Amino acid sequence: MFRDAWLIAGKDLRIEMRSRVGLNQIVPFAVTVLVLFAFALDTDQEALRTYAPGLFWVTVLLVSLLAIGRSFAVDLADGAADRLLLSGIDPIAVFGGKAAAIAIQLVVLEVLLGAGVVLLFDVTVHRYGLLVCAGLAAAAGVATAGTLYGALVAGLGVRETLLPVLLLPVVAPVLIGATRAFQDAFGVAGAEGWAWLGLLAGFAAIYGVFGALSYGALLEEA
Amino acid sequence: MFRDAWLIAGKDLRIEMRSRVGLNQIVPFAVTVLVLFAFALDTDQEALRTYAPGLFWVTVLLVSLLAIGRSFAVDLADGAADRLLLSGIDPIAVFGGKAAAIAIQLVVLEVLLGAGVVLLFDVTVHRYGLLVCAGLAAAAGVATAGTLYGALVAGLGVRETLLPVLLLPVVAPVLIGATRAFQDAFGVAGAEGWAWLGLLAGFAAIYGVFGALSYGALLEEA
Amino acid sequence: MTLLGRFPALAGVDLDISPGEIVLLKGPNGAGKTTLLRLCAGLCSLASGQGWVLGHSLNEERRMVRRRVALLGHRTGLYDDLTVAENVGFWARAAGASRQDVDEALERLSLTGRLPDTRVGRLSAGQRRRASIASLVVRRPELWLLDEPHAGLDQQSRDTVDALVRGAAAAGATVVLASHELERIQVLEPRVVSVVGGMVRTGDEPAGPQSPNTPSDAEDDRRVS
Amino acid sequence: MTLLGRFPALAGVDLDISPGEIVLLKGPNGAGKTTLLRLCAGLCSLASGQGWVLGHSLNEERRMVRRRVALLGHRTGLYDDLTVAENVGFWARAAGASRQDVDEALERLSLTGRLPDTRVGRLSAGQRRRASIASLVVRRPELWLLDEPHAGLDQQSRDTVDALVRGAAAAGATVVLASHELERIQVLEPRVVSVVGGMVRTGDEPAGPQSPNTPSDAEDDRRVS
Amino acid sequence: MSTATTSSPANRAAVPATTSSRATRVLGWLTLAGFAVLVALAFAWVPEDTRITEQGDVVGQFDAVRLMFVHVPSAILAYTGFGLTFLASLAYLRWRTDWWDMMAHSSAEIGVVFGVLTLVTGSIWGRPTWQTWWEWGDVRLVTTLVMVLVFIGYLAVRRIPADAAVKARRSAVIALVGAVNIVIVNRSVDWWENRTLHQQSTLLARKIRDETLFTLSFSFAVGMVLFAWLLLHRFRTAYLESQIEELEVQEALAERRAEASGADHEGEQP
Ligand code: HEM
Ligand SMILES: Nc1ncnc2c1ncn2[C@@H]1O[C@H](COP(=O)(O)OP(=O)(O)OP(=O)(O)O)[C@@H](O)[C@H]1O
Ligand SMILES: Nc1ncnc2c1ncn2[C@@H]1O[C@H](COP(=O)(O)OP(=O)(O)OP(=O)(O)O)[C@@H](O)[C@H]1O
Ligand SMILES: [Mg+2]
Ligand SMILES: [Mg+2]
Repeated sequence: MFRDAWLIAGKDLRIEMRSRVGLNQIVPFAVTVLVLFAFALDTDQEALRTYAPGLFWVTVLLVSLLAIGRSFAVDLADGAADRLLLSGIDPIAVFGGKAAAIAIQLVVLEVLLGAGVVLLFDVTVHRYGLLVCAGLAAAAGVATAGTLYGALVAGLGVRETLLPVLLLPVVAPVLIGATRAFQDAFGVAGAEGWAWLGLLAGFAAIYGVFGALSYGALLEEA
Repeated sequence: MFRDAWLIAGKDLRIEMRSRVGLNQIVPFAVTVLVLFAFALDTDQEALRTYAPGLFWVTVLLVSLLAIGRSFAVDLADGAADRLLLSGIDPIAVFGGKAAAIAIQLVVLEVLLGAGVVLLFDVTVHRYGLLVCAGLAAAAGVATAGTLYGALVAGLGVRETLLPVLLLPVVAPVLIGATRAFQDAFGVAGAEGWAWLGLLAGFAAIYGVFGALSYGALLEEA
Repeated sequence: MTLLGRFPALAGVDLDISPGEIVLLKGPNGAGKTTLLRLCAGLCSLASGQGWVLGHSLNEERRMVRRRVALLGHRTGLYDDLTVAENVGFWARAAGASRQDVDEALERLSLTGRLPDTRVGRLSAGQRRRASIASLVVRRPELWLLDEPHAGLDQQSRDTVDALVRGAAAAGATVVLASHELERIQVLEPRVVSVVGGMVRTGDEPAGPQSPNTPSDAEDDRRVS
Repeated sequence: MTLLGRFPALAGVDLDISPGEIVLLKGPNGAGKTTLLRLCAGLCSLASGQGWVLGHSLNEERRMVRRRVALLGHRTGLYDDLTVAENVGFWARAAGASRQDVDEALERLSLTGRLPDTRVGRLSAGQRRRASIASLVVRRPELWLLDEPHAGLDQQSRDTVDALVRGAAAAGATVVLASHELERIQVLEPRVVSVVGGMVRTGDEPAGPQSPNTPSDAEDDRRVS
Repeated sequence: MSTATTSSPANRAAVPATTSSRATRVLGWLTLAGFAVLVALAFAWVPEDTRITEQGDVVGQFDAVRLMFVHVPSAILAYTGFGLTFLASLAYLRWRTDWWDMMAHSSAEIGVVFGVLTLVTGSIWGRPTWQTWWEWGDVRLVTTLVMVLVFIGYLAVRRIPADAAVKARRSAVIALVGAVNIVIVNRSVDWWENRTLHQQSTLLARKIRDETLFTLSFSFAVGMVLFAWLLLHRFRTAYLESQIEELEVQEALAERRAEASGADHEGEQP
């Protein structure tokens, strides 16, 4: 099963790399969004530093919507989704593979965007351990919930707005938790970072288990 | 030529309506994004009111990316783009039609999102005229620049990320101008709203003319 | 009876196919051939009635059916951004086939030279379809469901497909194919089944006077091999 | 000679077609038939050499060419979310055709009953292709470029297409079609042109011993009607 | 209502032309009567909320407190609707019958209506008492909004034209996830005590006057009757819709069969 999950994840990642989205587009995209926020917040340096964690995570969430959408679009483009059903691969492996591929993309994005935030918004990192753990846990949470909801809307013939509508309210706890953890790590507010990290980890675990279990029922098309 | 432009716009709008995105999804989407921002800014009521104009326009820009992407995706999905080339419709009409359809969608979004901002972020409108004019001019600017850049990246086989990377820096002036105009209209900062409105109108005019003129050269594929 | 978005694609099907048979589904556009094949693959659900494929119920054990069939549909099931070899390799590994099977399949569909390393998105229509067939060959299924297998293929590949079908049938697998190229298919000497308006008429009475056996919903059931 | 992503799809073409002719392009998968048709429609550019279609240069006046041809490609050029009637109507209005032309075209390709009001995304493969043909018929072009026009069509629609081709040729239009169904096409008595490996060999010497006239790149130029 | 599960042709004659029946008429009148009594109680019997502070100032919510009798039952009915959706979705995933699917859909719709009513009455109430329509820092408010949004998303999925079985299954999974929000909303005031202006559970703490408590309980009862009345109607509408669909399918099926026999007479080409 792990072999199958890895097969799926490898396929998704390879397609992503082929389409050259990677470094030469995601990074400028993320940076552009940050700059937009800077404009939107009226380039008030103090405000930017205070809100850096929140803006960082909003950006990550918005990019994750793209990644999730793409992950399912490539399967649907020319009937590969049907073949996956026919391949006999355990749905749990499909779920795990797709979630892993999305999580890896998100982690890469977080690293690059994080560097951007540190440089552009002039924040300093106080707690590296917390930062790294929160980043990983949040990526896992968004990826698992996102894979579940991506599959929910895949192939319904509806547009890109439905995924945000369904997913964003659900991952709101991740946004809050990760923002608080980062505030603590950046030292901009005295939040209890490690407690919020617990929330993030719990979220990822719950969605991981629930997604894996319900994925079969979801995929059992028509 | 107006007939042709209207034909294209009508087709694009009809496809959008068919996909049932409309009220079912745009409204919850807009509210969801606002909620997200509220979380990201740490639920600080005062900050939200101050930054409402900026957040509003960042959201509009991000949604416009979706709308632009879709506008070209439906043409590329099964070779309709080639047929448009072969149809002999004047490229200026194609440009005008696509831009009009996108602008109309943006205006609908602005109205709904604006209502959400007023209700949820508790802002009060001081200058309705400015608000309406700025909203229209900004929609026109984003739609014209967006159509131009959408055509630039269409069919390049690259993913959804290239459009943001190219377009967002270009429409940054719209973001700034519209934000300032709204700040004035909301009375949160004493910006010279009408001057910024001039910028917005100028931007729309320039991109409208430039887009219409260069569209033919862009489309003359291969 | 299968409902696709409220439209009954199949109205009454009563069909029994034994192992090793080659069955041709023929009928006008929109008759329901593709839907019937997808149904047999476990990709559609029955709105009423019952069906069995390879001994499994289509109502309850679709997952068992799915892993034992191979379906060549109108769409190719390939990833545009991966090369031919990567695509076939992916589906081979998903089916537990070996690297050697992949090479064999590519060879068999004459996907040689620079083709294995070409991205599928850059293939010509016929090459793409051949790549799709290659990615099915590696599965060694017990039931082949081929939807217009010759469409877009050149003369040589058509012969390859014919050989493939004959070989599969000889090895005991069942082949059900839908096609409009009736002249072409004749060389396979299939049993002909007409599909019209979502109803199946078995070819036992070929083009002769009709028997009035419009099966009612309650009865419609089907069994394959 | 056309370059597609650094791959020279056409290596040497020397072909002259007169008005009212029916020309069949045949050749193996990947030979370059589709590319040649797209070239004639003004959708690809020549990397070297020259070409004229309907009296317009392919190097300079592609826009003039485009509006006078109709190309049926592998892809249907239809919008999934619009109905058949809306799609055909859209392309008809884009080409300046009347509502009556639309009805006629739909009738001609037997897109009747509930089909005109069905979304294209819900059609069967052959119905979809028929809708695509209908949306071309309304254009009344001077040059028809048909890429595998029979693929996926049922017997009746095949005859319709044949009638269409014959009618167009009789009315003085030129028809160039690519196909692998050689038996089927024979009834149209086309002039046969072989395309192999991006090179065109005119069918004046049919299947006989080959003349060694592989045209050099420098010379390749082509003229259609 | 249990006969609604079967859709065989024999039952079709029994399909009612309306969604009302004796039961719903009784419920409807009960609701109206109850509502009239509630209004009377709320305005005539329950005193306005005033307290006199040690300094002698008169504080309190005055008449605004009467909003409680709409606000609180609305919230409870929203919970009821979403909770029922959760149960019906579970049942659907277990038994896969249309009945449970329609039940989930109907109750979710009613839940959203009352959820929105909660938000609206809460905001109106907040204006005089908290001097703001909305407060982002308040977890109860925000979690309520998120809960309602999740179920609005649920309804958006239900509105998509797609295969009925696929849609039913997918929305069931959404409902399972969404129902977690009920617990979060309910517990939010206790989990984040310091982050809310909103009332904590006052009912159980018995901190309110008897008149108020009685009227509030009465409003719950009226609300429940109203809920049952709405649910019956909505469910029957769903059922009738499914019957129309079924009829359309039968019609299409007949057409399809005619197509088949029609083609036979013409005789197919070889
Ligand atoms: C938009 C604003 C508001 C929202 C979204 C809201 C939401 C809710 C919800 C969901 C409940 C049910 C809680 C539960 O029992 O689990 C509730 C109960 C209640 N609300 Fe509000 N509310 C709002 C504003 C207000 C205001 C302004 C007041 C009065 C000052 C108020 C007073 C109460 C009271 C007294 C209860 C009953 C508490 C209990 O016993 O549980 N609410 N509200
Ligand atoms: N997704 C769908 N939703 C609704 N109806 C559909 C859908 N797909 C197909 N249909 C309808 O079902 C019927 C059968 O379609 P099917 O694809 O099985 O036909 P077919 O026999 O394969 O035709 P062809 O020879 O053209 O491939 C058609 O009338 C078609 O319109
Ligand atoms: N977008 C592309 N980029 C690069 N190469 C391409 C592209 N499209 C086609 N080719 C190559 O050009 C050659 C000619 O392709 P073309 O589609 O013209 O062949 P064809 O004769 O129509 O084949 P078929 O019978 O399979 O339709 C093929 O070798 C193909 O791999
Ligand atoms: Mg078919
Ligand atoms: Mg081709």
